[in-house]
Amino acid sequence: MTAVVPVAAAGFRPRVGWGQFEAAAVAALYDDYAALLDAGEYREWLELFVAEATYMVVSRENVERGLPLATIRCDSRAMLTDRVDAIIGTQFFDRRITRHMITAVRPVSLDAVTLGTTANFVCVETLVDEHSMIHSAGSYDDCIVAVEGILRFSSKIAIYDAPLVPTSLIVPL
Amino acid sequence: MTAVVPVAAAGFRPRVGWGQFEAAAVAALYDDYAALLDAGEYREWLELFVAEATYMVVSRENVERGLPLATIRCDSRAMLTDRVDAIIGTQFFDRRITRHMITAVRPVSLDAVTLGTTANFVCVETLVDEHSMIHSAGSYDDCIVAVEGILRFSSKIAIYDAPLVPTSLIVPL
Amino acid sequence: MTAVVPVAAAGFRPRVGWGQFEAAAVAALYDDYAALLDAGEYREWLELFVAEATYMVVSRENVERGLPLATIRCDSRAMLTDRVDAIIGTQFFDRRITRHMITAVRPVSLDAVTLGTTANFVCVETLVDEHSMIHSAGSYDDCIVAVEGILRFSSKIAIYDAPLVPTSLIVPL
Amino acid sequence: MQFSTAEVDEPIAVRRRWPDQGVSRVPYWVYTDPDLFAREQRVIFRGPSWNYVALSAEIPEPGDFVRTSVGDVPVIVTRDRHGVVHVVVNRCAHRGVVLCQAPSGNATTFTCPYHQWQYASGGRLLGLPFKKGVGGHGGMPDDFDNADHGLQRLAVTERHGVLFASFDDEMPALPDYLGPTNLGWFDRVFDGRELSVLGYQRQTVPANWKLMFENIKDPYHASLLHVFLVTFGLFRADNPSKTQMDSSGRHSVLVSQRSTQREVVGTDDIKRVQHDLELHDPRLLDPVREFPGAATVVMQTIWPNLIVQQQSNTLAMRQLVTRSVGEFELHWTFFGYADDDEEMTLRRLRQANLMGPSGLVSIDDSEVMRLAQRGAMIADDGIALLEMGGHDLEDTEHMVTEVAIRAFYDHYRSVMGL
Amino acid sequence: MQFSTAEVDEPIAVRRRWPDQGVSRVPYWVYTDPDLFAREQRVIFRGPSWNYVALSAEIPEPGDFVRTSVGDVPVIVTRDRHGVVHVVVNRCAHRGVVLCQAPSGNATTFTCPYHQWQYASGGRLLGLPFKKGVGGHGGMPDDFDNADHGLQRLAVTERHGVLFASFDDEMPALPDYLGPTNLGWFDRVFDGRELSVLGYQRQTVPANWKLMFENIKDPYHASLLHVFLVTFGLFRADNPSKTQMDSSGRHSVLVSQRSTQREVVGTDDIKRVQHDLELHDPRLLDPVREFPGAATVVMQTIWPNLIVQQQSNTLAMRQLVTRSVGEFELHWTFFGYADDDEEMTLRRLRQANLMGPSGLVSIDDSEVMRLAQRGAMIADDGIALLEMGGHDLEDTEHMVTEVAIRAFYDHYRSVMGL
Amino acid sequence: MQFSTAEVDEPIAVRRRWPDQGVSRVPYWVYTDPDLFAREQRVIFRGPSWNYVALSAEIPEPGDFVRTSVGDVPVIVTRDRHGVVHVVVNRCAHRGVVLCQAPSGNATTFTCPYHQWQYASGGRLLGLPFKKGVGGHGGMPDDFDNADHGLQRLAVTERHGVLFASFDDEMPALPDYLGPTNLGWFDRVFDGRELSVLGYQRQTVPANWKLMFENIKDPYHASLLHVFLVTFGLFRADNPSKTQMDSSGRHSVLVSQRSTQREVVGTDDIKRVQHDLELHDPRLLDPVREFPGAATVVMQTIWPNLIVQQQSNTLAMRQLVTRSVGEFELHWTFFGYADDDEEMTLRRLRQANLMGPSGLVSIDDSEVMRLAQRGAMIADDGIALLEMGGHDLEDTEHMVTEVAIRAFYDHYRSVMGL
Ligand code: FES
Ligand code: FES
Ligand code: FES
Ligand SMILES: [Fe+3]
Ligand SMILES: [Fe+3]
Ligand SMILES: [Fe+3]
Repeated sequence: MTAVVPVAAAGFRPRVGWGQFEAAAVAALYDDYAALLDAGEYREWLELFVAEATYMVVSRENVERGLPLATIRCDSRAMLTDRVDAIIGTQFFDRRITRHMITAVRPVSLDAVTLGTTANFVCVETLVDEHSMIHSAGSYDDCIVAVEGILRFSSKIAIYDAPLVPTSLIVPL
Repeated sequence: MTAVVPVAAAGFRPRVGWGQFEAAAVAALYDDYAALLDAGEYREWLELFVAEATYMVVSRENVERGLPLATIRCDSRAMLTDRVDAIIGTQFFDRRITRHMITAVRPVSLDAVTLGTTANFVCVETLVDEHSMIHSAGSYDDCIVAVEGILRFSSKIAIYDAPLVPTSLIVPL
Repeated sequence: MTAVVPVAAAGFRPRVGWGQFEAAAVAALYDDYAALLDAGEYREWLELFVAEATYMVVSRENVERGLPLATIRCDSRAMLTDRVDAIIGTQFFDRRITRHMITAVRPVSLDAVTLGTTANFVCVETLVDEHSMIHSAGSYDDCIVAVEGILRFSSKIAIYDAPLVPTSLIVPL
Repeated sequence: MQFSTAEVDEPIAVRRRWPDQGVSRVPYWVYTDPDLFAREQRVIFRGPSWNYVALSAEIPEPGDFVRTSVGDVPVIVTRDRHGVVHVVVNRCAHRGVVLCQAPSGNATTFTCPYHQWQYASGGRLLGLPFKKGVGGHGGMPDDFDNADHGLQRLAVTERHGVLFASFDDEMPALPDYLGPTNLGWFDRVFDGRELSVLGYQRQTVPANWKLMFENIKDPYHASLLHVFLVTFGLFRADNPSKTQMDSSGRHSVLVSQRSTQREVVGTDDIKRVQHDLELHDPRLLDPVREFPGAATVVMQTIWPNLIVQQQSNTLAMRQLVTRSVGEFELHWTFFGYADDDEEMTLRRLRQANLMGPSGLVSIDDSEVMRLAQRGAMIADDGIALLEMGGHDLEDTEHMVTEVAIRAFYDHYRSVMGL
Repeated sequence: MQFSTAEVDEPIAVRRRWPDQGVSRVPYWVYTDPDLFAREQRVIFRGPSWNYVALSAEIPEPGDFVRTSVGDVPVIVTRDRHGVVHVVVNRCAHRGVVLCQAPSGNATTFTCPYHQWQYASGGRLLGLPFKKGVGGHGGMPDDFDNADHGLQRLAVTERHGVLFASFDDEMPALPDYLGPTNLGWFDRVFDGRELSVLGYQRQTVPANWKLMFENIKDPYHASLLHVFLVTFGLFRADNPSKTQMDSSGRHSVLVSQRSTQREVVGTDDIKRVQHDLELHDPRLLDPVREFPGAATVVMQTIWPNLIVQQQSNTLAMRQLVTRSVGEFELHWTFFGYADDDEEMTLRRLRQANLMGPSGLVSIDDSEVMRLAQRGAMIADDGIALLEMGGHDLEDTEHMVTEVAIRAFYDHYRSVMGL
Repeated sequence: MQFSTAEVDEPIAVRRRWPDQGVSRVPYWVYTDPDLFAREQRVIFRGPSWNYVALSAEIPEPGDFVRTSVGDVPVIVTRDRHGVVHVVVNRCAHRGVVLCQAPSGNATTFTCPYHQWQYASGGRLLGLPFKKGVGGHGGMPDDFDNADHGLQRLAVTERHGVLFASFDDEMPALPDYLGPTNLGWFDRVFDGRELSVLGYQRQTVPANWKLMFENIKDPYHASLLHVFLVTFGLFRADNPSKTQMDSSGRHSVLVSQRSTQREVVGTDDIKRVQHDLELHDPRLLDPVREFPGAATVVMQTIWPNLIVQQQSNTLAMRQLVTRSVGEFELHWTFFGYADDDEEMTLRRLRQANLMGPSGLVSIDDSEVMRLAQRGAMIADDGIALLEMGGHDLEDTEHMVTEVAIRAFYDHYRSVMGL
């Protein structure tokens, strides 16, 4: 059964080798991830996860205090699909245009199946009639697997640094 | 004759292969692009374009509404040179120091001659006596060709997300 | 004896080849650099420098005016260690969480021993009870050497663009 | 220093005049006038009110503390070595430094960084360096008495694990403050069982704090704005429901009951409903009944800074922290019961997807509050309309009313002298 | 609600006293006093003035709409199913939510997200959910009349495809408002031909809105600040030119004529000119004559929020949107004529490089406005000098004058009671 | 225009009343009231005071200039072709544009970008384009006299390479302004030797400017807050030391002497000291004695905007630039002497690690100022306590006192009429 507490390592995780994974392919996965979210292509973005994938957005505060609550908690790609359905179909909000700047993608764990990676993100958001501004900054703590040679996320945790979210967190991090 | 409407694809463009282009060389082109603009070396920056290159800076609003107006429209490198001459020689403005953060460079079209790429940018600007702040964020929609083995832009469209430009857009995006 | 004036080139430095250095290894060095600082692992971060390394943080203003003063000046890794000791042990300040976004890493000088590189950085900072905001932006002017096959900084100069630092510059750039 | 809770001089009621129609109208300047906001801080948040500050479960052990705010005053909620809870203003009595920065921790003394003045959990000044000088030089005057220079203390009360504080020492007991009806609903969730804190969500909302209360006291919007709720049958305007206030009108509770089916009945509220939408992972919403009675949604607002949320199995304290006339912080403390099994905990954690800055319900609310504030800021001579359900202030047995908002402003006007 | 256009209470003229020298002086507090700014909103933008809102060509079809602002009031410009244009305040009559967020679109009804109140293109309240309650419960009082609760409407007038709106229902017709001279210049560009919108450019300028009008009404600066213009012969102080106001001084037009050559004549204005500079791609500037008469530059300012720009073949409406006493938005709507061929369209698009946030002319102006605001903010007892061309308010046949600015402030003082 | 240095109308003393205990108390509204801040600009920074503006060594050659500020007024410090130093307000006399943007440079004339008005180093208006019109048209009125329209000039004085300016032309000579004691300490560092500028560090601090003076005038905090200083023996509460004011109390100097050893004596100040800490690179701190006398730390505050810092061998001018009631800029100009050898220069550059935005001493100060401002902003009825060392205003021979802060506020009250 799903772990109650996000398995996020709050601290630093040392680099390992890329093993059977190609660094360029991992970089491409993150690039597509950002490009899809920033183009608002949320359904296609879902395809970057395996069916069993878990996806969480959680504040650094909860991670560091060992509290299980996430801000977005999807225990399966199906649950993540439900959220995408909601963003597209049921929620009311003014349009947000995002730019996910993802840097420092690093391999931090490796086994026969899974590559663990961390990365930094800064999400810049543009609202109707306003200037572009920083929405959030933080780090990723992810797991990547190869499905018929194509890399997919089997788990993703986005940990945002500032406990206070400016208004809302609508577009996934 | 030049197209009236910028040929920018507002939406997402799926990834293709790098073909005869080296990913590292493309990355280097973008890195030099940022480094030259951020050092204020606008004349050298011109060298990153082929003579026939078109360069446009356009608001996402105009692109999405199918309107032909660009904020900067150069239908040739010569016209871009005229703008650089103006920035250096005729315009009055306080110095802007920029940092172009370019990420998620992705190949999106490929033929025998040209590689189409998209990327994200966030431009951070520093004005006299002020803190560094975000000037703009958006995406690139570019075409790259090889000239005697060296990569150059044959077309570049910078699409900025926020319709409202803070004061002015002086340093090219 | 140590140079009085930081040997920072204020202007643009053209690209050279990577020579005996692997581009990917250099990228990894910068990625680890950001990841360690942003995780607050300052002691481990020290390991990215050789013992003789000099580390300086200096305002673009002083560099351009040819003034020798740095904001942080460490003429050896030992002196940098003293600063880390102070950050950890003696200084009073509210916690800062940083995200160092490092892009456009470019080789700009090369000899048998040393690779010179430049890069852009934007440092996003999160303070207690506040939103994430830009702390500083600027460029690096670095020297990298290989120690038993592992890349390390033999010299690093972080040049920040805005003369005015917002409150304090505590976490190294 | 002590905050005065005295009336302030500027004669606001003169400068600002409430519309003649009374509380079925709200002038937009209540959301935009900085002087009014300053007055609210004095007469409401630092006045005779019980402000929610924390759950006892957040500071279970002696020495545990959490930082929070009462209105815009930062305070520390501490449990001393004897287990007694104190609430003190987080400002040094010497020269005003905000002394505690940790969001939470364990400490039985608090030391100011500037000159190392040291305070006990209850705010008492334990000591200060060089009080007697150094080598016979300097030091504090002989008449200096530590007892005069502690951190300002607030009155504290606790009920079933929920902690409230007040700048007023003459406050009535919490049950009297809440009144019988609202006390009953309060005790429904806080029935004396030990609570367990699941975590926090925090957000800033660019709107006046009163718009948050309006939103929660407004059952009228729920079936119209929250398509997700209606789509999945969690809320409908024709569900059995009621609105109950206390005698002053400052507190209220909205109670509703999930419908057992999703067929379309001929109500207006379903225009935007996605009839074809089904959950791909039903675990996102698999509510189980856990409280006596049929109610499945109970939203209680407790003057002046708390919303107690029970939506299906997601339980949260929503604490309002005012930042300025045009912005407030919303701090969500999600909790369960110490005796929840892991399945129930997981259920609560998954249903938390409905609430907070990414909540599939609350995203809608944050957005309309933002847009209502922008509307209020357009000009200061506009007026909002509160006539749904009539003009009265009585409890109702339905959801088609703005009565709880009217009651709120009825109390607000009397407190603010408007 | 309706905005009152009544005079406001605070006696600004008392607190603030205009310099004795009259309109050849401007006190810096007109750019920095927030109370004055609030008053400007009431008596100017929400007062008896025709505010530019849109081009008819932006909303050609029934149901088309665009969002814009009048002063700092957000409005929607709509074309109803019958083709009639309306301008309504973008604020829900229920509880003030800014209801339309799309910059433009096509809709014949507008629904507020909060409680789904639905309005017609003209602002009429078409309906609201649960008006009669649900299952006999709740609903609006019997005396509730939709007719009393529409979106606020503005008066609208159109001339040759240009739309203006006013909060004042007693406005004179546009021709009378503009006066014969300025009407003539207006009709020169808007001659009845169908317009085609080329696109938008928008920017925020950290300066008081009046500095924008000063800049455009100031021919004195053009040949001194705009090196690009002079370098390429588009403007010279010794070009044939004139400045013409209406009788009130609130509107004005600057007319000039490109010189046929670039030789240096002995004027002062060429210090910074780059004599050696040649265009690498002459297509950037290949103006063709398209209007009767010799004028090549016509800059018309229409009180209180519009600049009509004709510089060579680049045509644009520059709409001022005030944000605060120290910041305004400039919205550029570039247009041509429906019968332009592609070559002319391309010409206009290329010449657009001169204007907007990246304009080779307007970059200079934005920068000096920013620096003038910083100068004004230094302290509030400074005074600007407007003596170029003398002290009078008469039309001139040359460019060496600040008369149009003096005339502007002459009108401003009378309207503001300063 | 000229700034009036006249008293302002609003009767602050009426609206704001100082606590009855006098200067052993400071009400928090002195840090938060924007009206008070505006008044400070007029009566203090633009009033009868000598404001530090630059070191002569920054502008050694004819034509050299630097930009800086006096209070929140931007000024240019220039050296004319004859070598005479002038300080002029950086605002064009025409229409207020801030005309010089370069932080420093060499120019004997300054031209405004807007209309090319040209000024001499001393502010005299040299000329303006089209003064006589063009082709007989326009131009300035006959009575226009350049002499009436220069840049505003400030009075200037220099002592031993340090430049001060004043908006008041009646200022006493600097020695009289400083008084004998403080003049002596000033001349200790500025002994007539030629200075050499090492560079700048600049930071914004989110605190009221007076908190910076309190901090520097407060020896009490040094041994308690600055663990780094104490750990490495640079400062101890039991070091020989003294505090000396001038007769008005506005200036003061703190003098202290490094201890020769690090053993723990029984003082309170070492709680947080890291006894085991040793420098890995002792070059970070290898002070050498360079001034007569035993003093190793001399911190002098000169009303209203300067701190002269001598900590071991790091010398700096700390200039305060006010930005708003809640924020100031701190500009550090590090310097040495022209006859320093490279080893001494390197020593100063290394010891600079102690100061500035990354200073191992000053980081602590910036942080407590930030937190003190947050404390002051909590509410405006709090009061700070200044009783360390008693209630008097006399010089002391020790560090356990807040007397210099009391003296500062004694002067402040008289100047501000509080
Ligand atoms: S301010 Fe807290 S101890 Fe001095
Ligand atoms: S606020 Fe618009 S419908 Fe209620
Ligand atoms: S404003 Fe300076 S010359 Fe006109
Ligand atoms: Fe809701
Ligand atoms: Fe202009
Ligand atoms: Fe200090």
